[in-house]
Amino acid sequence: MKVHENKNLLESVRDFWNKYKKNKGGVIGLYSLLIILLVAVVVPFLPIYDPNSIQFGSFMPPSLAHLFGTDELGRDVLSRVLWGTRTSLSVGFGAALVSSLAGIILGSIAGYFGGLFDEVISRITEIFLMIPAFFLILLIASIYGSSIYYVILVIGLTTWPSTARIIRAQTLSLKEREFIYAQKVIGSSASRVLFIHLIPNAIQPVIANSILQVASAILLEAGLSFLGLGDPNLISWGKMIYNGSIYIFSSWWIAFFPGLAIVITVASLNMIGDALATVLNPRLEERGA
Amino acid sequence: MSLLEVCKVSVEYKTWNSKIEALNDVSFSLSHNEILGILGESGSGKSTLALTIMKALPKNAKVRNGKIIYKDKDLLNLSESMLNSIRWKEISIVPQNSMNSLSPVHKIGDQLYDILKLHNPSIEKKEALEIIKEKLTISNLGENIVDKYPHQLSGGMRQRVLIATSLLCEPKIILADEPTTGLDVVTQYQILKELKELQDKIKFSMIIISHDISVIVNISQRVLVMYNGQVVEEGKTQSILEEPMHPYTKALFEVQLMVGRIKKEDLKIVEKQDNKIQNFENFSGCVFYFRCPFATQRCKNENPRLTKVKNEHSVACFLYG
Amino acid sequence: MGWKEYLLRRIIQLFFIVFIVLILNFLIINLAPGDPASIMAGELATKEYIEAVRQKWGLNKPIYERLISYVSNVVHGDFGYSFTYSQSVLSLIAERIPITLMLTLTSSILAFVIGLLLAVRSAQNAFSKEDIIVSNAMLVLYSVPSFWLGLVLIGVFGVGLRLLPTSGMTDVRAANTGLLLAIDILIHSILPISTLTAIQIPVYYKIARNSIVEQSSEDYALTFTMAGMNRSDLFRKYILRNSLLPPVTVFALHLGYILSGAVLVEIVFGWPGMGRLLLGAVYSRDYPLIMGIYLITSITVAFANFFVDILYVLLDPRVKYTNESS
Amino acid sequence: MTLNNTIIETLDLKKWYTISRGIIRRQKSYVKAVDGVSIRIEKGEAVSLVGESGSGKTTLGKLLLLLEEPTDGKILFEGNNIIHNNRKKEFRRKVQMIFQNPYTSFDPRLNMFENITEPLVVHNLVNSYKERFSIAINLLSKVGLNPPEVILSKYPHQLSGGQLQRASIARALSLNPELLVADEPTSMLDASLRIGVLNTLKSLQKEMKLSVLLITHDLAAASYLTSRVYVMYLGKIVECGDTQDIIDHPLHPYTIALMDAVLTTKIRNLGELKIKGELTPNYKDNVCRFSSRCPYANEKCLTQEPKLVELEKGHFVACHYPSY
Repeated sequence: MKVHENKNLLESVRDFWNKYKKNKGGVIGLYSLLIILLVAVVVPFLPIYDPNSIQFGSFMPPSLAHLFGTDELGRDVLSRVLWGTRTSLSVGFGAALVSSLAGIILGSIAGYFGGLFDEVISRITEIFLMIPAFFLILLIASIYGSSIYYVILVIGLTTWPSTARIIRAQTLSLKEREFIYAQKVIGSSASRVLFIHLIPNAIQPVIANSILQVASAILLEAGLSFLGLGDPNLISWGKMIYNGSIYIFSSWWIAFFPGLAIVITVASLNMIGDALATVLNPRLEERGA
Repeated sequence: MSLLEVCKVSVEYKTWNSKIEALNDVSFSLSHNEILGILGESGSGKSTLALTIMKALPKNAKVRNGKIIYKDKDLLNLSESMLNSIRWKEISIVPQNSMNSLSPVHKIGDQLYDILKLHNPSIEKKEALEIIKEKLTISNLGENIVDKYPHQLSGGMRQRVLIATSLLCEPKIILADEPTTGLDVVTQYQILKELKELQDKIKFSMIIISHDISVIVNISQRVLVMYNGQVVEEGKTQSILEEPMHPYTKALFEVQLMVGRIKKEDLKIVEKQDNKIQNFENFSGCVFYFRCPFATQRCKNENPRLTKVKNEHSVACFLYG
Repeated sequence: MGWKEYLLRRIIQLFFIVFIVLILNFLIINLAPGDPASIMAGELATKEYIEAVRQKWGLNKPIYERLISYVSNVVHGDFGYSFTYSQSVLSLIAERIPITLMLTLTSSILAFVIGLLLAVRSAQNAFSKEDIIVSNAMLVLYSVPSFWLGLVLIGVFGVGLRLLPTSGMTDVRAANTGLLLAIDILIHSILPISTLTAIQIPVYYKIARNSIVEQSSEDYALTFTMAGMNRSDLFRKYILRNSLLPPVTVFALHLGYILSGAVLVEIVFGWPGMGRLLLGAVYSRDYPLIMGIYLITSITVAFANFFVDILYVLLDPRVKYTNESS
Repeated sequence: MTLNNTIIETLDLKKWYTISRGIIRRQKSYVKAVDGVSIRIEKGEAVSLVGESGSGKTTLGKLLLLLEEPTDGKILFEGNNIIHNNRKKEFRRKVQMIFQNPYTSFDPRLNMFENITEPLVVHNLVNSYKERFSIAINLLSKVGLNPPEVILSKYPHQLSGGQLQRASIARALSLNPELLVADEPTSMLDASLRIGVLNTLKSLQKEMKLSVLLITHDLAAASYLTSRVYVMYLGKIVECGDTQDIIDHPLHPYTIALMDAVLTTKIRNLGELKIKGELTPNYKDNVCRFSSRCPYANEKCLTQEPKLVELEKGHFVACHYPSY
């Protein structure tokens, strides 16, 4: 007999998917995110114009040749929007990764070890929660320069407290569960308890939160680029909107389409995050009056 | 003559991927001034029964069929407003004790006043307060409770507040759903004793629901044993004590440990593997089949009906015809 | 522990946090590549001025002395001098505050009320078609960058329909006074306030809706239903009161951004508030001004958090103001 | 009895939780969850610790398993003080626990095979998967879980409370422990399943000559499974002795009330209990902690805390006026 039957894991994944797919918004969000991810990956191979080529006429309205028109320098807006996907998604997922890692590690240490660890980490978390991230990033980007890596790092390092708080709360409640006590009783080491039993069990609510963080990081980056503080070497939707905003009275398409791209990307992420939060939190599920 | 008549009530829950039958053809009656005990383990449908009577089932539950007759009216067919005139005034409930059985951000006095006012719209605040304090007092609580919030009370005190709440409108019937679960032995004893004394003093009918056989037999005059959504045995407490018939009831009695009577040898009980793994879908036999030591082929194919065996003592088991 | 002591502890905590923000600010300047004096002076500053700044903030001294002089200057209300505007940073910011407040306060209150009303409607018919549509629409709205929404509104109402002014706070050519000026300002504020309101509504909607849905399935809701209370009374008297805490908290927290939360929208609409100030500062690398805005924002946010803690104790009887530890 | 026959012993063990108040004048107050408790378990002996919730019995259990650090006092395991001792790994192998809530006793992400055999992996006691598997099968049949192969492939949420509690016993036994601490092992189970788990524990205790500490509020379970009882009230042992002795004639008014409050299927009149109020941890120093609820409390009880004294052979009580 095989004990490591993965049927149960598969079953639970299938169960999860069956529940998830009842959330229409979540399904739409998932499919559209998959398409956007695909675009980001294959964009160099797509039969589109070079996004930096200025050989076309300026301010050409949307037409069959240029579906989204051209901008003030005569660049094709559609191909710039498609290339911009890369910037937004890297910032979004990069920052969320940094913030989740920092949050998970700090939060679980605070919750599990308690005492002085908890005291120190919780105070730091509280302070970071009160730091206006956008303005700190703005300050740092204007003084230190605005390479994409700075942007990712700074967004990541200012948004980890929400993850840390969730993980800490989860850890605190899991720590009182018998199976964690049981680990101590059988003599498991602290790192084994933490990494094999505690964090994997505490991570569920963080997943939804991290997806939402991807969304908010994309918005943050757009705002930053809108102020001219984005990475100058990359095509960014926020910067495109800023450039287009000057010509909003005559050539609306320059600012409109990159904004639409932000809305679709962020909304997909938000819908996925929201659906996950609903499925993972039984208290929000449909039941009773 | 009976006060409340429950006839062939079936209730099912719909979850996101399946249907669960919580009650199956449950029938019983309740007389004036009677204490009826409903005994069953978790999942036996006993709490669903209380919610059905109060018509407060969650949205995903459906009453498939049946009637609940009170004063010539079928509670299951009443309009919301008619129902609200019966709720609490005629039938009230002591809900399962939890931290949030009452609103955590309102004072207890205010919450009780709101409930009282629902059924006596013209009542003056002062008079209402009088009644509330009286109900708190007879439930063995101090009058100062009215200014407290639920979280400031101990488990036992919260349970007494819930009892006082159920008494507010002097109902004819009180349903007590697991009134002592989660309390320690001493408090459990005191609450049960108080409930019994109140029933004796004020005279009302009571349905007490519990998974604890010793609670049920010590307080009720008649007992209904439920298993998996069905009534498997019903009778006077004395009669059931003298001769439990259904194998499940027998098992429950047998596993009772008695203080002061240490058995030198192990208790032998009718325990089979418990049945979480078993599949009930499309099973038409007896609900206790999977755990019953006396099960036969007939039990697998056919579900026995509740049949009267003795005077006021019925059982649903083929061992008794 | 008594109420007074709790308050005292919170006030101490407040000062502590402001202090940390100052230190962080200090570190950002002093760890930056290049000369901190030229950062503190801004890129447009003259050599003489940079030297003066170096003296005044003690930038040639060891780091701890610098910190002390930095903190003491800021505590005395000296946030530095903006060379771009030839004015002290604090007075520059102070001038813009009422102009910005007009937008932020109005839109916050509007968004809170509208969000709450929509949430109540949605939650009472939770999981109905309407609820699902509104919920998803709110999610989409939540994903819209404020500055882009502003541009879209300008495009539709200003350019397309030519209904509303799209830029500035007044019509400079008309030079109105008195009531006419007030009406002029009001008309100019319609689009920016609408934009700000629209992007904040989803925040309150989502929190309030989820809170109401959760509270509706609490045990006490069942108790009162069984006691014969009808749905609307139950909702009005109990569920609403129990679900208000989260949206009110978020509202209070958002008040922390009352001075700076609208900068991007202000820029789009040419509104002469903090936003324009910030944009100018970013373009001319006017670091003292950027730091000033960051500091002011941090301080208002810290105050908002302080306010929320106090609010919690007042609104929720379960919150004890003791600090229990084992 | 000689000392070397004792498996575990506590000496004046204390666990005080501090509650600090105030910021200017920092006052400290304590919750004395365990306050000077000395208990002893012999090799192969089954002992129970009885008390209401809030009596400190669970904290004492956690102290014994070194899950909490004591404020003061000693724990001697096989004669050696085990607190701050580097023989913890060995201690962890010899002392195991069964928890109150079977539903949360196992990591929900692992299947029962992984869950039950994890102690073997942690202690490096198995060399091969095959060995691990055959030990698991063996353990399950020992605790009466059938069919073992099916159970092992299940995840915790797919099993019932009774099955999980048996699995819990199996996991504890995987290390061949000498002492088993069971904290309310049946209180979350349905009535008809309780006795099965108790029976399993009982037969294993006899068969394997295990020492068992049963922590419970249920005197009936205590009397069924164990031969000696400690009764605990607000952090103190108030009575201890042979189970039969204590049930036949309890001496402490609290034990008497506890016994009176137990309902059985023998119907009786629900009379007045000789105990007032509920357990509250507010008491002054140097008073009998039971005095606020005691029907016999007088001046002496409010000025002097009674000590645990041996009134009959092996039967101790902490009361100024024990009822003979």
